[in-house]
Amino acid sequence: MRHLTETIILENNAVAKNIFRMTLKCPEISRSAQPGQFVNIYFSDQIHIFPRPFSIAGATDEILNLIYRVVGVQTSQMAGWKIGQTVKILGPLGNQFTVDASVDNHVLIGGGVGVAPLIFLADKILQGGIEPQFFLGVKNRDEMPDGKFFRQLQDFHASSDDGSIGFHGTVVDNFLSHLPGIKKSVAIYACGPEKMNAALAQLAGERRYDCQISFERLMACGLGLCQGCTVKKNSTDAEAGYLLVCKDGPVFHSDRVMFND
Amino acid sequence: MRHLTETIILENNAVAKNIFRMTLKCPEISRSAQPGQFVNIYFSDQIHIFPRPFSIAGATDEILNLIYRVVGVQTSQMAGWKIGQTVKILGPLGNQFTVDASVDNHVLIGGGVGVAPLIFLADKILQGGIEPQFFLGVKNRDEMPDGKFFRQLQDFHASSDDGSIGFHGTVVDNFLSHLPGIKKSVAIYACGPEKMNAALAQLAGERRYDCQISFERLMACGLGLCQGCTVKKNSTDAEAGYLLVCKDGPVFHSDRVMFND
Amino acid sequence: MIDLTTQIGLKLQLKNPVLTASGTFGYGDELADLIDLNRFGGIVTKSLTLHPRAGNPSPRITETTAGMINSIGLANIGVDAFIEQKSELLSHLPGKVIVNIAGRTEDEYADTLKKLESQEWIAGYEMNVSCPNVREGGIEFGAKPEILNHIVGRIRDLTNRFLMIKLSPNVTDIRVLAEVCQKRSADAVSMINTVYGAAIDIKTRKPLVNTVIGGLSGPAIKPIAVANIYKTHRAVDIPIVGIGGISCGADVVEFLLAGASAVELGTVNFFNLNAVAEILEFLEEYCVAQGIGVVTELVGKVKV
Amino acid sequence: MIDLTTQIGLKLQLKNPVLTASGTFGYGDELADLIDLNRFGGIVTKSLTLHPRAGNPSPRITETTAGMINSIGLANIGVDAFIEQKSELLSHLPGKVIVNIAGRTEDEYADTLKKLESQEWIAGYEMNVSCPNVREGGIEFGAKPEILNHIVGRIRDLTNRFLMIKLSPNVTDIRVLAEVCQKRSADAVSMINTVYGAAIDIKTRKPLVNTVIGGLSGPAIKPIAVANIYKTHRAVDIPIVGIGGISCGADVVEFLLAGASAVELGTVNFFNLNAVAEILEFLEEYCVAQGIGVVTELVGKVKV
Ligand SMILES: Cc1cc2nc3c(=O)[nH]c(=O)nc-3n(C[C@H](O)[C@H](O)[C@H](O)COP(=O)(O)OP(=O)(O)OC[C@H]3O[C@@H](n4cnc5c(N)ncnc54)[C@H](O)[C@@H]3O)c2cc1C
Ligand SMILES: Cc1cc2nc3c(=O)[nH]c(=O)nc-3n(C[C@H](O)[C@H](O)[C@H](O)COP(=O)(O)OP(=O)(O)OC[C@H]3O[C@@H](n4cnc5c(N)ncnc54)[C@H](O)[C@@H]3O)c2cc1C
Ligand SMILES: Cc1cc2nc3c(=O)[nH]c(=O)nc-3n(C[C@H](O)[C@H](O)[C@H](O)COP(=O)(O)O)c2cc1C
Ligand SMILES: Cc1cc2nc3c(=O)[nH]c(=O)nc-3n(C[C@H](O)[C@H](O)[C@H](O)COP(=O)(O)O)c2cc1C
Ligand code: FES
Ligand code: FES
Repeated sequence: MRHLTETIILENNAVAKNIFRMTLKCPEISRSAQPGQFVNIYFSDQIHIFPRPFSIAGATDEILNLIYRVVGVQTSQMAGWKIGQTVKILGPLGNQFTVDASVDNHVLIGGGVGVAPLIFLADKILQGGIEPQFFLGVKNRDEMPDGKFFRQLQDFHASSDDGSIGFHGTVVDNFLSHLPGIKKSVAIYACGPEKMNAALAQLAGERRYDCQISFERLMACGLGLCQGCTVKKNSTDAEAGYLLVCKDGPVFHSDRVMFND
Repeated sequence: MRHLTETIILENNAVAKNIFRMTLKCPEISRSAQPGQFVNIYFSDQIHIFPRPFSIAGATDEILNLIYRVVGVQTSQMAGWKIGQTVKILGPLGNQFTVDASVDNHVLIGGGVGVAPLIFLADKILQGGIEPQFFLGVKNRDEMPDGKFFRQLQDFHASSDDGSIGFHGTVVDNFLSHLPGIKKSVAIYACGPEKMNAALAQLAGERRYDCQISFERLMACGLGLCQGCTVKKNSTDAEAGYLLVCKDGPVFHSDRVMFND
Repeated sequence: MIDLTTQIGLKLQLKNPVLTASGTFGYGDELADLIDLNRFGGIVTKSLTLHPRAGNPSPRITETTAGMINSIGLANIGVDAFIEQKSELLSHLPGKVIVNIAGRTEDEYADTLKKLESQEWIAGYEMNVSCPNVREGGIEFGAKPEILNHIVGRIRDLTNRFLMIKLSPNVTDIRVLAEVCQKRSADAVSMINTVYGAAIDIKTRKPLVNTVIGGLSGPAIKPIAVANIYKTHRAVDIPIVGIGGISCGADVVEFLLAGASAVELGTVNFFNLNAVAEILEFLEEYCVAQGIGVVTELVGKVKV
Repeated sequence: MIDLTTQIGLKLQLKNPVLTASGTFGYGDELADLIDLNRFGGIVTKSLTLHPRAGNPSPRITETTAGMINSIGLANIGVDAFIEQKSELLSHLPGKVIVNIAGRTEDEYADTLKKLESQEWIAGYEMNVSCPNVREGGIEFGAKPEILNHIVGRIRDLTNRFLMIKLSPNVTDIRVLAEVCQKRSADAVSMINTVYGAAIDIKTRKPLVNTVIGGLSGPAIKPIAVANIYKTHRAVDIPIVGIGGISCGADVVEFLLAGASAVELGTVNFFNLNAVAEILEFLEEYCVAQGIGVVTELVGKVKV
C-alpha cells in the first residue's frame, strides 16, 4: 500500500565523498517496503518541479534509509537538511527484486550509489539465512561508503576504477575474476550505471544466469501517470513497445529489456 | 554614483508588527545616499525574478537602514535573513526630496511603512538646523514602529485608523487638525498609500503648498530600462505621457503628476 | 456552503469545475489507492487511439524552468483494451468520465469514437487535435480551419454526447479555430494543449526529448493559457475548459475570471497529489471571502 | 584564448555573440556608469518610431512564474530625439549598435529608417514586426507572409546596411515568415519576441497589465525560443539571432547549438546586471572544456 506522508529526518550524514545517508521515521512506508522499491521526495520548488526518486536502502520497522549522491539542485538541497526537519515522501513505489531461494549463489553487484537498493536486498537475503555475495565498484577510495554498511557481509568485494581501494578495475571485471570459484546456479541482482548494467546483461545472457537489474530514468511522476520513464522491451519486433521504470520496474530481468535504447 | 555590491547584514529586527528594520554595512551606497532615494535588493530566485525596491530609511557613513513591511514572498524571505549574511544591492537609485530652507514649516507626512524615507529626510532636515513637523499614520498601535526612531523629533504626531494610538483618524485628518496652528509657508514631504497621496495632493493644490510625494510602483528593473513604472504627467493633453518612478522619481511634486491614473 | 456545480454547455454537468487533464492522470485508475478520485468534477483520460501505440523512444520528458517538456507520442493501450480493462472502475466513479480521443486520420478518430459509443458510462469526449509530438495526426488537424471544420463536423455527426475540442496555442489565432468548433456544434473547446518547446543538453549536445521539439507544460505556461482563454471567451459563445500551468486554487480562480467554465489539472498531478483537495478548499474560501454563492458567477468576470 | 568573433551574414561582425535585446536596455546609455558596455558584442536599442510615443497606461508590467508580462506599448522618444541625444555616446562604443525600428504603417517604418541612414555609426537595423502589445503595427506586420513580404522588400530597398527582422512566436509556423525574410534579402532574422500572455489579480479581478494580453518574457519562455530557433535553422540559410529567456552562459550555448549565430539578452538585464560578464566567462570555459577554439563552431551543432 502506497502512502504519501510527511516524515521526520532522524539522521542525514555524509558516508563518503558527496554521498549521504538519510534516515527517516516513516512507519507507513517502512513496514511494507521491499528491496528494489523506491520513494519519491517532493520539494516545495516551482523551478524544478519533478519529485526525485530514491531507492529504499533499508527499512526496519519505523525507519527508512536512503543513500544518495549529490549530483544536482535537489540532492544539494537535501545534503543541507537538518535532523528534525520534515520531508514529504511517497512510497513504496515500483516492483521489487525477487529472490529464488533454490538458487545457489546470490550475487549482488552495485556500481557507485547503485549500492543503495542492494544493501536492503542483502539484509533481506541474510534474514532468509542465505549468505549473498556482494560486489561493489566505485571510482576511487573517497567514494566508498563507510565500512559499517557491509560489516555483516562475509562475502564482500570492493573494487575501484583507480585501484585506490580493493580490486583495480570495474566491478564487472572483479566479478569475472571470481567467477571460476563460483559453482552451480547464479542469480545476479544489480544496480549501477547503464554501462555496467549492459555488460552484466550480456554476461548473464551468455551464461544463462538469472539477472535482475534496477533501472534509473528521469521521472516526472514516479506513478505511471506521465509515461515518461520508458525502457524498451527486448524484442525483435520494431514496434515492441516500452515498459515504465516507475511502474513495471525499476527492477527488470535483463533479458526482457533493451540497453542503450 | 550608483553601485552594485554585496553588503553584510548588521541587524535585522522587527520594529512593529510585520515591520522590520535591516541595517546593512555598505559604504559605497551609504556615503552618497540622499533622502527619497531607494535601493534594489536582488534575490537568487528564478521564480520571482524582479529585484525589490526599498527606500533608504537612513544612511550614516558606512551604514544603510531599510524599513520594510512583510507583504509577500520576498519580504517574507528577508524577515528570515540573519546577521552576517550577504545581500546583493544596488543604489542609490532615483531622485531625492529637495528641501528649500527658506520655507517656514517642513511637514513630513507618512502613512504606514511610507515612514521609511521620511525618517531619513527628518535626519537631514534636523542636521540643517531646522525642526521638521512629522505626522505618521498607522492602522493600529501594533503597526507603530518603535518610539526610538522618533525620539529626536520635538514635533511628532502619531495617528491611527482605530484610535489605538495617537490621534483617531487618518494622517491627513491629523495634519488638517493641526493646520490652524501652522503659520506662514508650508512644504509637505509625503510617502504613503495612493489614497493618502491623492488627498494630500489635492489639499496642497488648494492651499498652494509645495508638496513632494514619494511614489511606489511595481518595478522590473529600477533603472529606467523597462519603462514599466510609469506615473502619468499632470496635463490636460491626453497624449501627455508618463514619468518613470524609478528614474524621474520616486519623488514628484504633487502638481506634476496624476493620481489614480 | 458554496455551490460548485458547473454546467458545461447543455450536456455536461459537473459537481465541481476541476477535471484532470489528458495524459497526466493515466486512465483515471492509476491513483485510486492514493487520492480520492471522487473529488474531481471529472476525469479526462489519456488520449486513446484505435490501435495501441507504443509511443516515442527515450528520452520522453525533461524538466525546464518551472515546467517540463514531453514527447510521449500518444502512447496508449488502444480503445479496445481501454474498454475491456478500465470500464469497471471508471463506470463506478461519481465524477464524470470524459474520454480523450486522437488519431492519425479522420477515419481513426471516427472509428475510435464509434467503439466508445457502446459504453454508456462515458459522459463525453475530448478530441485531441493539438498534440505537438506525433508525426501524423496531432496538431495538423487543429492548426488549419478547413481541416478542423471537416473533422469536427464528421465526429459531431457520430455522437450526441458532450463533445469538446482541445485546441493548441501554437497557432496565429486560436479564436478562428474555436469559431470553427462552435459552428460545427461542438459543445465546448478546451485549451491549451502544450506549447512547442525544446531543450538541449549542452554536455552531450543531444536534445532532451527524442523529437527535439516537444510540448511545454507546467507553471511556466500559465500566462499563455490565460491569454488564450481570455481572447477566445470574447470570441465564442460555447464554454471553454481551461488548461495550462494550473498549480493552485488561485490559478483556478484566475482561469475562471478569464473565461473558463471549468479547468483541467495537468502537470501539477506530478508534483502535488493533493492539488485537487487544496483547490476545492481554496475555491470555497475565495467565494466566501468575495461574497459569492455560486462558483459559476466568476466565469469571465475579469474587470476590463 | 577562445575566438568569440561572430559574423552575422555578410554585413555584421561582432566581437562576441552577445547583444542586448530591444526594450530591455534603454537606448544603451542607461547603464554606462554601472556596467562596461564594451563587453557586449552589440547593443540593440529600444524600438524607435517616427514620432515620440507615450506608450500604454499603467499597469505595464507584472511578474509571473519565472517570467514577466509587459505591455509597454513601444514608449520611446522618437527617432529625431534619439539621433539628437544618443548619437554622441553610442557612436563611441566599440561594440556595434543595431537600431530597432517599429511603426504603425509601412511608411512610418520607411521614414524612420531614412532618418537613421544619416547616422554613419549605426551598424544595422532590427525591424520589429512582432510587438504583441500595440493596437496598430506590431505583430500585424509579422503574422501574415504577404504583408511581411511587402514591408521587408520595401525596407530592404532603402538600406544597404545589415537588416534583421524580429519575428514573433505567436504564429502557426515561424519558418514561413523566416523564409519570406530570406527571400526578401534580409541579412538575418531574430527570434523570439515575447509570447502572448495574460495574468489577472484575483483580489481586484483586474488584469495585471493594462491591455490584458501582453508579452511574456524571461526564463519561462526559453524552451519556446529554443524550439523556434531549431525549427527555423533547419528551414532557412540566413543567420538567426536567438532571444528569449536567456539567463546564463549555459543558456547561450543551448541557443547556439539549436542554431542561433548570436543571442540577445532581455529580461535578464532586469535581474542580473552581471549577466554579460558571466556569460562571456562561461563561453570561454565551455569552449576550453569541449576543445573548441572558435565559438561559431557551436552554431547548429545539436546532435539529432
Ligand atoms: C528508481 C530510481 C531510484 C534511484 N535511487 C537513487 C538512490 O538510491 N540514490 C541516489 O543517489 N540516486 C538515486 N536515483 C537517482 C536520483 O533520482 C537523481 O540523482 C536525482 O533525482 C537527481 O536530482 P538533482 O536535482 O540533484 O539533480 P538534477 O539537477 O536534476 O540533475 C543532475 C543530473 O542527474 C541526472 N538525473 C536527474 N534525475 C535523474 C533520475 N531520476 N535518474 C537518473 N538521472 C537523473 C540529470 O540528468 C543530471 O545529469 C534514483 C533514480 C531512480 C529513477
Ligand atoms: C521606490 C520604492 C520604494 C519602496 N520602499 C519601501 C520601503 O521602504 N519599505 C517597504 O516595506 N516597502 C517599500 N516599497 C514596496 C516594496 O518594494 C514591496 O513591498 C516589495 O517589493 C514587495 O515584495 P514581496 O515579494 O514581499 O511582495 P509580492 O509577493 O511581490 O507582492 C505582495 C504585494 O505587494 C505589491 N507589490 C509588490 N511589489 C511592489 C512594488 N514594487 N511597489 C508596490 N507594491 C508592490 C504586490 O502588488 C502585491 O500586492 C517600495 C517600493 C518602491 C517602488
Ligand atoms: C506527460 C504529458 C502527457 C500528455 N498527454 C496528452 C494526451 O495524451 N492528450 C492530450 O490531449 N493532452 C496531453 N497532454 C497535455 C495536457 O493534457 C495539458 O493540455 C498540458 O499539459 C497543459 O496543462 P498543464 O500545464 O497543466 O500540464 C499531456 C501533457 C503531459 C505533460
Ligand atoms: C519590458 C520589455 C520591453 C520590450 N520592448 C521591446 C521593444 O521595444 N521592441 C522589441 O523589438 N522587443 C521588445 N521587447 C522584447 C525583447 O526584446 C525580447 O524579444 C523578449 O523580451 C524575449 O527575451 P527575454 O526573455 O530575454 O526577455 C521587450 C521586452 C520587455 C520585457
Ligand atoms: S515517471 Fe511518470 S510514468 Fe514513470
Ligand atoms: S522599473 Fe524599469 S523603468 Fe522603472
